[in-house]
This record gives sequence, C-alpha cells and structure tokens, in this order.
Amino acid sequence: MKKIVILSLVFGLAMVGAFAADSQIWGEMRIPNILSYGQEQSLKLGALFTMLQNHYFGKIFLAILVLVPLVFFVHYKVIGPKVFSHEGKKVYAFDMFNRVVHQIAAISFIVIVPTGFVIVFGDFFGGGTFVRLCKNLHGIFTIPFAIVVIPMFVMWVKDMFLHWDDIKWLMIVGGYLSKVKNPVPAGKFNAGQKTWYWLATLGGVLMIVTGAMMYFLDFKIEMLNNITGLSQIDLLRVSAILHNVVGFAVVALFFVHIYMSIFAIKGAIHSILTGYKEEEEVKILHSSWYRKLKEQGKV
Amino acid sequence: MTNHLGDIQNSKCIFIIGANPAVAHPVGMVHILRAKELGAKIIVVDPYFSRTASKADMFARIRPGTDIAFMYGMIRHIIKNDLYDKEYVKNRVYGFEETAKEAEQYTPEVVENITGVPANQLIEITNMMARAKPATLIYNQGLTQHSVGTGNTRQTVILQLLLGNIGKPGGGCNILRGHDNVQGASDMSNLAHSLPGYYGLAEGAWKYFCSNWKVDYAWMQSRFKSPDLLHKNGFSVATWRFGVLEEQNAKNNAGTMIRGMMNIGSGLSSISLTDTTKKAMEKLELCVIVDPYFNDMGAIADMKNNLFMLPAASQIETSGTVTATNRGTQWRNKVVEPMYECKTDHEILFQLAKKLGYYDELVRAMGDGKGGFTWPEDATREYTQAIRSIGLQGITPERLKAQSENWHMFDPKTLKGSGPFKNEFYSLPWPCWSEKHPGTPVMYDDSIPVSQGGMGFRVRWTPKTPDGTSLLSEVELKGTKSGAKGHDHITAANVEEITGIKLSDEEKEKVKGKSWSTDTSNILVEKAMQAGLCPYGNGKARTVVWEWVDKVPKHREPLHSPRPDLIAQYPTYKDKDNHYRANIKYESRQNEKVWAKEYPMQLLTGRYVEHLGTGTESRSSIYLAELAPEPLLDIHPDKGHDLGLRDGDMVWIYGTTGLRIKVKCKFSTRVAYDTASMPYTYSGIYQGESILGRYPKGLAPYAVGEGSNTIISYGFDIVTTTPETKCTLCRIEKA
Amino acid sequence: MTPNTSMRFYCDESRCIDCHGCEVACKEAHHLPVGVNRRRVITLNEGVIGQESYLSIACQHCSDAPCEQVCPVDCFYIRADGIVLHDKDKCIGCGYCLYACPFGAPQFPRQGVFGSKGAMDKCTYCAGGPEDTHSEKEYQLYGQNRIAEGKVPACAAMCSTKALLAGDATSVSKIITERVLRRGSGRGASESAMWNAAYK
Amino acid sequence: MSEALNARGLNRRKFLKMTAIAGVAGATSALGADESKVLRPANAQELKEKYPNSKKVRTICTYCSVGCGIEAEVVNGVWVRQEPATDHPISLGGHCCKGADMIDRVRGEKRLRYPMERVNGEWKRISWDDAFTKIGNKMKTLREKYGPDSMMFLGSSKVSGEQSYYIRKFAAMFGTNNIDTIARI
Repeated sequence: MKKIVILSLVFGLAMVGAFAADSQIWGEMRIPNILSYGQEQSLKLGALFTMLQNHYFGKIFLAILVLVPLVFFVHYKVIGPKVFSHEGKKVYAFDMFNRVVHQIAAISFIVIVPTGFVIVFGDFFGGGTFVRLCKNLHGIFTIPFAIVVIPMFVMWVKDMFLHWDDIKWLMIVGGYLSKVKNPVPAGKFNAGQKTWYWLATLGGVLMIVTGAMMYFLDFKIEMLNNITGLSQIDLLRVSAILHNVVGFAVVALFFVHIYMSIFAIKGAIHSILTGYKEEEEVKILHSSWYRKLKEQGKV
Repeated sequence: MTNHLGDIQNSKCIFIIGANPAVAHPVGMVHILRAKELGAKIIVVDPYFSRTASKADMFARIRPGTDIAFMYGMIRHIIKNDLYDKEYVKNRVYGFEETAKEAEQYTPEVVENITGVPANQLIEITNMMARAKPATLIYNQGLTQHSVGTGNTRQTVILQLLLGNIGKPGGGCNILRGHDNVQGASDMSNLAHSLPGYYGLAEGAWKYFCSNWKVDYAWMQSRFKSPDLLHKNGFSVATWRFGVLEEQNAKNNAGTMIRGMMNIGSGLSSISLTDTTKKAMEKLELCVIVDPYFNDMGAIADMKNNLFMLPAASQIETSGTVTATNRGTQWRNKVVEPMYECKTDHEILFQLAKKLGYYDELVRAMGDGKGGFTWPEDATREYTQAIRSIGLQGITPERLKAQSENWHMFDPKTLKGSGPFKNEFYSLPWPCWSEKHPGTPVMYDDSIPVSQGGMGFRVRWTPKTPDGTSLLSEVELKGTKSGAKGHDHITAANVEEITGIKLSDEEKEKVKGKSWSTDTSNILVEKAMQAGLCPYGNGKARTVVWEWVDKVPKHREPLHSPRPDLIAQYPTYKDKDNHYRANIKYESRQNEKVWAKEYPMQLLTGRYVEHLGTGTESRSSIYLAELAPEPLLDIHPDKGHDLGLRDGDMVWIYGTTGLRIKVKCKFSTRVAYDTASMPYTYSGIYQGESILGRYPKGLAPYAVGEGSNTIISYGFDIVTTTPETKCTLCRIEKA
Repeated sequence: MTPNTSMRFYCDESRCIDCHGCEVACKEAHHLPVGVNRRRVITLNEGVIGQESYLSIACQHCSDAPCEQVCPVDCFYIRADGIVLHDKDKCIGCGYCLYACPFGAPQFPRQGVFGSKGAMDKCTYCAGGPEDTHSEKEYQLYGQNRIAEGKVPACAAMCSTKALLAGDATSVSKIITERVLRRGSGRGASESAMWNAAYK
Repeated sequence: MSEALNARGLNRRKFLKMTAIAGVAGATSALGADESKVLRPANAQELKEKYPNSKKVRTICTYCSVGCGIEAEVVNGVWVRQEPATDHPISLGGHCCKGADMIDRVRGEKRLRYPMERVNGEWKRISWDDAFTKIGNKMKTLREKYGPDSMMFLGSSKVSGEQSYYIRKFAAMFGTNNIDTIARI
C-alpha cells in the first residue's frame, strides 16, 4: 500500500513536471479555437458550456442539495428507518482491506463533495481565500481517492455484475417504500449499491480525469487531442461539462449512500467500520446472499 | 531613400523587391498600408512569401540573385510597349540606348528561365508598375547582399528613371535601411573608402578635413605609415578577416597583417563566414569590443587572452543626432545617466586618444580648441559644418532640439511643419543647404525651387562623358533666374558665370579655390540658391558607368548557383585582387566545382521582427526572447517529407563553407520546394554545440540558437565587398 | 445608455502585420511575468498566398461577457463603460472563464508546487482593478491604470500600423468605416465585427 | 449591462471609483461611471497621473532606421515608464515589439556592467584605468612595431552621428583607413 502511495505521488509530481512544458491553449491551438467561433462546423462547446454553467449547473446542484435530503426527510418521517437487531449474530462481510480502502475513499468524498459545493456556490461564500482553499482541498483530496479507486474496483467487481435479483429489487425499490420487513431479493450488494459502486468507480475515474485536466489546464498531451479530435480548449470544455453532469449523479448517490448507511438502516454504518453485518439485516435486505451463505453453512 | 516614409502614401503602385518592411520596418509599413487603402497596388517580388507579401496584390516568387534579369525583363517590356517616360528620359537620363540594348536579350521567356517567374506574371507586374503614376520602388538587403549587389541597386534606379518616377512625390527609389543610425554612420563615412560625407580619400578631401579638424595635412600624413596610404581603401568590415588570416594580403596592407581590432558596437556575426571571423579573432594580439551588451563574437571566438569587453552606454544614456532611413536627422535626448560603470562611446575614444597621445588633435575642432567643449552640441556643429557634400550645413543642434520639442507641429504625411516651423520639414532631410533651408524630403524634384527642397541630379563625375556627350540636364530647375538649364556644380571659378551674380571682393577672397562642397563660408551655396540653382549642379542621371566592369548592370549567376547550366552564359566576375586590401575570389570560386550537385537547396536568410542584427540586444530582452526563443528553419512540407522529416525535427544544414549548423525545422509554404529559410540573428550555439559557457556569468542572452552565417556561402560584392548572403547553397539532413 | 458607448478593441486584419508591438507594449506596461500573455497576435492561414492574415487578440470586453456569466465566485464586474474587469482577491483560479471565453483571453500563472493555478490574469483595458487607483497593490495585481489617467490602452497606442484600435464603439467603427470606404471594398464594421457579443 | 452592475452590489463602491477615459485613439468620447450610470466625459479633476512629478524626455528608438519617437517618463533619474509618442510625425506613437521594449535597456539584467578582460580563458573584472592603460599600450606597441595598418577599427550604426564622426576621425588620426562599419552591408 505504501508503495502505491509513494508511486502515485511520484507519478503525480512527474505529471506536473510534464505539464510545465509549453502551453498550447494560448498558442497555436487558439487558432482552431477562434476559427470555430461562430462557424457552422464548430462544436460550439464554449457557448454550450457558458449556457449550461450560467443557467443550469448551479440550479441543478442546488436542487440536488435541497431536494434529495428533502425526499429522505419525508421518507424518514413517513416510512421511517429500518431497524434491525444489533444483539443477534453477525455476518462477516468486509475484511480489513475492504474497510481500509472504503475508508480512504469515504474520507476523500467527505472532503471532495462539500468543497465541490463550496466551489459551485462560490459567490455565496464570497470567493477569495476560503473558496480558493476549498478548490485546492478539492484537488488534493482527489489523490487518496485516485489511489484507492482501482483496488476498490477490483475487490468488489465480482459481486457487482447485474443479476436477475436486481431487476426485482428495482421493481420494489428495495422495499424501502414499505414498513414491512419482507426479504428483499439481493446478493451481497443490492441493485442500489451496485449502481453506486459503478458510478463511484467508473464515474469516479471520469471525475478524476476531467478534474485533473481542469486543474492542470495547460497540460500537453497531444495524444488526447489526436484521439478525441478536439482542440485542447474544447477538451477542457468537455471536461468541465462532464465533471458537472457526472457530478450531479455522484453527489446525489453519495447522499443516498449516506442516508442509507446512517439513517435509513439504523446502524448499518457499523458494518463498514467493524466488518460485521447484522444477520437479520442480511436476511431481509440481502436475502439471496443469505441463502447462499446458509447453503455454505457460513451462518 | 530618395523620398520618405510618409510620401509612400502618394504612390499609386509600390514595387517591393528584396525587402520585407512588415518585419524589418513595421512602423514604415503603415504608410504602405495607408497607400493601399488609397488604392495603390502592392507588388512583392521575393523568394520568400513574407509578411509583407501577405499584404500584396501581387506576389512573384523569384530565384535569389536574379533581380537584374527580372528588372531587365520589365525594362524590355516597358521599352517595347512605349511605357517609358520619353520626355523625362530625354531631359534627365544619360545612357538610355545602352540600357535598351542590354535589355533586348531579356525576353519574358528568357527571364522566366533565369528567374523562375512566369512570363505572363512578369508582364502583368510590369504593366501594373508602368501604368501607375507615380510608382515607388522599395528595396533592402535582399538586393544589396549579392556579388552583383551594386548592379541590383543601379538597376532599380534605371527602372525608375525610365518610368520617370524619380524626383516625384510618391515615386523614388527607396532603400529601407537597417539600424537606427546606419544612414548616419554612412554619412559620417565609417567606411574604408571615404572620409566623412563621401568626400573620398583623395588629397583634396584629406586637406579639407584636416582644415576642419584644425590639424596640419603634413601631421596627418605623418600619422600614416607612408603618405600614399592616405589615399588607399582600407580593409572593409567583410575583408579585414582575410587581412588577419591570409599572408598574401599583407602586401596590400602596408606590409603588415592585421593584429589588433577595435570593435565599437558592430554585430560581426551578422556578416557571412562567421567561422572566418572566429579564426581571425582568435589570431589577434588585441581585440577590444565596446558594446552595451556582451557582443556575441566575444563568445563565438574562443579567445583565451587579449580580449577586452568595455561596457558602453546605450544611446538612451547619451544625447546626439540620429539619421533615419529618410536622411532625416532627429535629436535623441539622454533619458538616464549611463547605467552601472558604462561609459559613452566618445568618452572611451577620448580616454584612448589620451593614452595614444593625440587627444588634443582629436578634440581641437570643438569649442575653444583647447579641450573646452560641450558634448554633443559642439560635435554636431563640427560635423554638420564640415559635411557639405550632402548638405548638412543647415542642420544645427538648436534646430533639431526645437523640432524635437515641437514634433506635434509636423504633418505625418508630408513632414511639413506648421506655425513657427512652417518653413521646415521634420528632421531636416538632407540636403539642407543653409539654416534657412527647409530640408529635402523628396530628392531630385526639379519642379520646386531649390530653396524649398528642389534639386536636379548631381553633376558628380563630370559635365561631359568621355565621348563628349553633355551630362547636363535639358530642363531648368523651377525658379531659376539665370536661365541656366543644366549646369555644372558651383565653384569659385564658375559661380559668377553660372549664377549671373557678381561676387564682392571680400566674398571672392573667402571662396577662393573652393567649391560648393568645401566652401565653409557657404557663399557659393547661397549664391546658387539665390539664382534658383542647385549647388551641386543640375545634371543627368547616368545609367552607364564607364569606369566600372559592368558599364550597365549585367545578370551574373551567383558564385554558388543552383543553375550550373546558366553559368557559362552568365558567368561571374574575374577574381579581384586588392579588393579592399584582400584578394577576393569570384570566377575561381564559381568554377571550383558544381556546387549545386553537392548542395541542392537554396538557403534564404532573414530575420524575425523580434530580433535585429545579431540579436545581441533583443535576445537579451526577456519579452522579445519569449516571443522568438529560437531560430526555425522554414522548409516546404513536401521537401520535408522527402527528406524524412517531421515538423519540429532538428536538422543539420551543411553549407558550402564545409561547416554545418543544427536548427529546428518548421514546415511552411512560405518557401518554395527547393528553398529553405532561417533567421541569422541568433547565436549561443555553434555548429551544434552550446558556447554559453564562454559568456561571463549571467550575461548569456535569453534566446539562443544557431545563426545562419556560419554556413552562408563565400562571395562579396564587386564594388563594395558586401557579402553575398542572399545566394547560399546548402544540404539539409535529419539530425 | 446606448450600447455603443462601451469601450471596444478592434483589430483591422488588413492593417495588422504580426509585429507583436501590442504584446510587448502590454507586457512592459504592466510588467507581466513570462508566460502570461494578456494579448497575443495570431497568424491565420500561415504561408497560404493570398490568404494569410494576422489578428491581435486579447480580452474583447464583450457586452455579454461569458466569463462573467460562468464565474462561480462572481469575481467579474463590468464597468459602466463596458470594460470587463475582475477581482483577483476573489478569483479562485478555477479556469471556467477560460472555457467560456471564445478568445482564450484569461491567463493562469502557475503557482503552487502541485501546478495549481493562481488568480486569473487578463487584459484590463489598462483600467487597473478594484484597488485604489494608482496604488501599489493595483499596480502589482493588475498593472497600470491608464484609463484613470485619460490615456489609451498601451497596446493600441503603440500599434505600429494602427491596426489595433481602442475606444468607444462609435468612434472605433467610424474609423473602420472610413478605412473601408477608402478601400472601396472589404468587410464593413458591423457590430459583430466589433466583437460586441461573444456568443450570438 | 446595468444588470451586471446591480448584481455586484457588494463591489459597487469599489468599482465606482473607476474614473474615466478620454481622448482614446481618435475615439473622442470620454467616459466615466457615476451613480446615475450616465456616461459622460471625464473632467480634468477626475483624471490623475501615475507619475505627476515625472520629467518627460522625448527620445528616439534605437532599433531600426524608421526613427520612432518615444516619450520616457523619468522620476529621480530612473526611467519609470515608456509612453507612446502619439504626436511624433513618423511613428504616431507606433512601435513594433522591439521599440515597445526600449525600456528594457534600463530594466534588463543582461547589460555589461564593468570592463572585463579575458585572461587564460577566464573573464576577469578590471577597472577602467587598467583597461585604458592596457589597451592603449598595446595599440601603441602594434602601431610602432607593425605600423598603424596593423589595427582594424569597426564603427557602428548604433552610435550617434557625433560619435560616428569621431570614430572615423579617431581611426584617421591613428593613421589608417582600416575603418569600416556594418553600414556597408
């Protein structure tokens, strides 16, 4: 692990060194950029970005920030949390490696998401030192996440493929709309968790890449221009748009994830801290897995 | 320039050959663009599609070194189609027949074969140029730096004479000169063949200057090794190196080799054969370089000892006159005191003269004659009062300073002043015959009185040709009172006869034995102007120079020709011994081998707008260095692909000097398939190796790169020894 | 207030000769660090006979300034005379203004060890910034405030061929119209040619 | 635009102190922003100079032969700002990049600062006195031993007319015509 950390740091610094080379956005690359301005074959990404950022991105983030917690608040009040006995037997679900990886990612997210909001609503905070600090934290805390995102992907990927159960789970929205504790069709991870997993890993990588491009701004990787056929400024514009759009989903699901682990299922958070899940919780919410464990005689 | 920059706006057609004002004279370019807005056509003839060419209505890509043939093609077409100004030619030009005869052979097809410009384009350009009245012609180093450079420049004048464009607003032959005071340096004749003011080196000239300098002619003779040496051309800036390196030249140089060199702010790496300069410097027993920046030759030449670098104050740290390309003199005020320990150039000269024991003689002509003088005003007066050949006597520090303080009172287009300056042109372009004279913005204009800046052609050589034909003009100058049409230059002997004015005895005594150019009382000039005559005469321009090898300009292939098949028909000159004291090769170099076989590409050199000369100053500026950090070799993409190159690759360029340089290539269609182009303004890398270690710590410029002059081919102008930098062959290989 | 009293730059392509005078004038006037180019001359169709042209580009001080629209911390402000300025103390160096700008005007000096970008820098139309006029801080952050002295921006004042014009839209278009009329043909000085709007 | 103004309530005070613009490149209307948001020409009181006590020296660019004017603002002997000489008849304030950079003469760090001699391949700082003595003696020796023609003088196209004249005179009085300059090419 240490090695990976060091390697990543070295890699990061090397990247910075490479980026410190000649910049293209202000050089010749501005020519296609300007040529495309107002012309038919133009992708008009600048205009698109301006329009989206000016009118939509902030509003959508605000909506997510307000509406998602609001829905959960209503859910909590109307349907209430699922409460499982914490006195019963436990099932060992996450080993040490799983937990460390998850915790690193979790800490990153806990910093990245709020600082991201600070940037989005920078004007509310008045800009300046505080927002600049958040912007830098937003970038710096990407590094631990970038380090663990691949181990995380690998360690859980085998449990994350689509299963017949997931369709059924989705049909009943995971049983969260009812107060009754009926067994819910799901493996070790239910469809909700799987969605979050795929978004956090693949979406996360996309966030890292687009974020890094925006952070380093005048990097010089001609390959990227050749592969995408985009000029560097357009690459940056695409990055900005993707970073925001994927950001909506990541933030929304991040809220769901927190709500589920802390509020919707009372005490569920302990499982990722200790590695043990309540047997009852597994039985109801991960019934397929429970069956499998039973067959193997592990419970 | 015969005219001035603002006057270009009066032109209907601007023919630019061998010049790139957009890069070399950006602020001059605005006048060309204004003319274009007023409907003038711009023609650019150049091997390189320059930034100037991008503004042209017509661009013709010419093979380097074929300008004479091209212009003969134009002249032939002009004569055949009666497009020349017959009246003008009859009245003011001598030698039309010889020119017409020589032009005969240059049919459009022949010209196409020689120059590479399609026949129909030649005709189109000629029609455009000949039908526009007036049309101006602009040239620059693209014409002068050839073995036939003098022929090239003569040819531009001949072309303009036939079209009747010389001496007219909006016309003229306008060379755009290089450095800020290069015109001044020429006028002061820092030149091996002349005393100041182009007086030459004859006895009369020396005596005239000795009297100006308040020294005895005999003393001056004693300063030289032998009296006859006063009258012999010295080594030129191009040939002195052969005086260090080649024993054979000692006999041309009073029996000695050059052993010491003092360089006051000259950029030597801007001359071809850098390697020769390097070797010459390394052999010197004394080398003194005076420069505000570290002169790059101090690093290129690996001198272990005997090299002194003296920090000069820059020109903003001293006051004085500066003569621009339009012959106009401006007063340059000191902005700050000399920086650091820097000393002004004159201060350095004075200190050295003290050590050498002739300080008193050096400064005797200024102030009280005993060393009490005010610099620069006394020096300004000294030189303007001495140099009458080009009419500097009307220029005084007071007039220049007043103009400087009131430059807003002058019209940018005509340079004419208003208010208290209504009888002056800005910067008093010479000739400025007296303190009342306004200066001459447009030369050879015989349609206005001399007192307002008019003049005819100078009767410089003789009023009669060897065959007895008169060289005097057939038309009188505007405002002439004496009725004289063409007339000889004014001397004490002929002044009464020509002007019809009687001189008093006192005046006669003052001017005795003098001519208009040596009469410091200015009486002869005043009398001439009183009679409406021009002090230097009113003659015809001659297209035939009977003293020269080429009586009329002749196309001669460059020494290193890309067209060996044409050499037999258009061979270069015979080798010339004692040419500015060096034995210079022409024919023997051209025939040494078939150069084009080994070196198939032509290398053009020029510069970037950011850097001037050797770039010593500009490459030391962080912002200019940022804009143009390294030299790039422009090469045609097709050629690049044929050579296995990719855009941005490093390449070796091998020159006919046997040396090679390493630069980055840039694919560009500015050049033709078989030509490449690069700037000469860089140094710091020499034949692929960095020489930055030889700079004193911290003084290496920001922008470094390889300069082209290392591989520029051998070759010098037949009259002036200007290096032939514009016709170079090379071979390019991937590094 | 009519829209054409706002301050404009206009680069006359038929005059611009790529001499970089404006760039260096700007850099010397404001003492900019190497790598920060508030103004830049670009070449279009380089080496193509009959098509090559040059254009001096900087912040065009758009009326609908996209930078101002996208800035997450709202550090931009538009003066009554149309000059688009920003507050470097507020700016967080996020780069959004660069993505929005059709001219690539915003510049980001490299600062921290991780290649983080400092506060954005761009052409101020030589109008300084929100600090006290002619104060040391204003000079350090934004350069000269020539507008407060009643002077033309350095770049336009020093343009060698008077290709780059600066002034209120009405006067600038008057100059251009005169030139176009003299030329007899070519592009007119329409509002869009004045970069009145960035995205329209 | 007024929308933009209102939206920045916090900064209003700050940007309102922005005064005005006058006499812009032939564009004459001068503008200022005041509370009523009506544009009007700035008056003399509103315009203030950055260097009110500077000496304005008119000089000429030292790069090329066009001869562009420069207005240098000098405060206490220090060149603080290069101003365009917009009323100079040749340049009308115009400059190419080199001319616009003239102030680099005093700002740049690459100027030669003191006399130097190369001794056994190393650069050594020497005093002016030493320099003149050494050079003078050597020139004298060469002149006596080999004759004045053993020296070559190279003048400059970058010095003033007076200096140029004196360089020619210096060489003549040294006793040689081996004097030339780049003006030849």
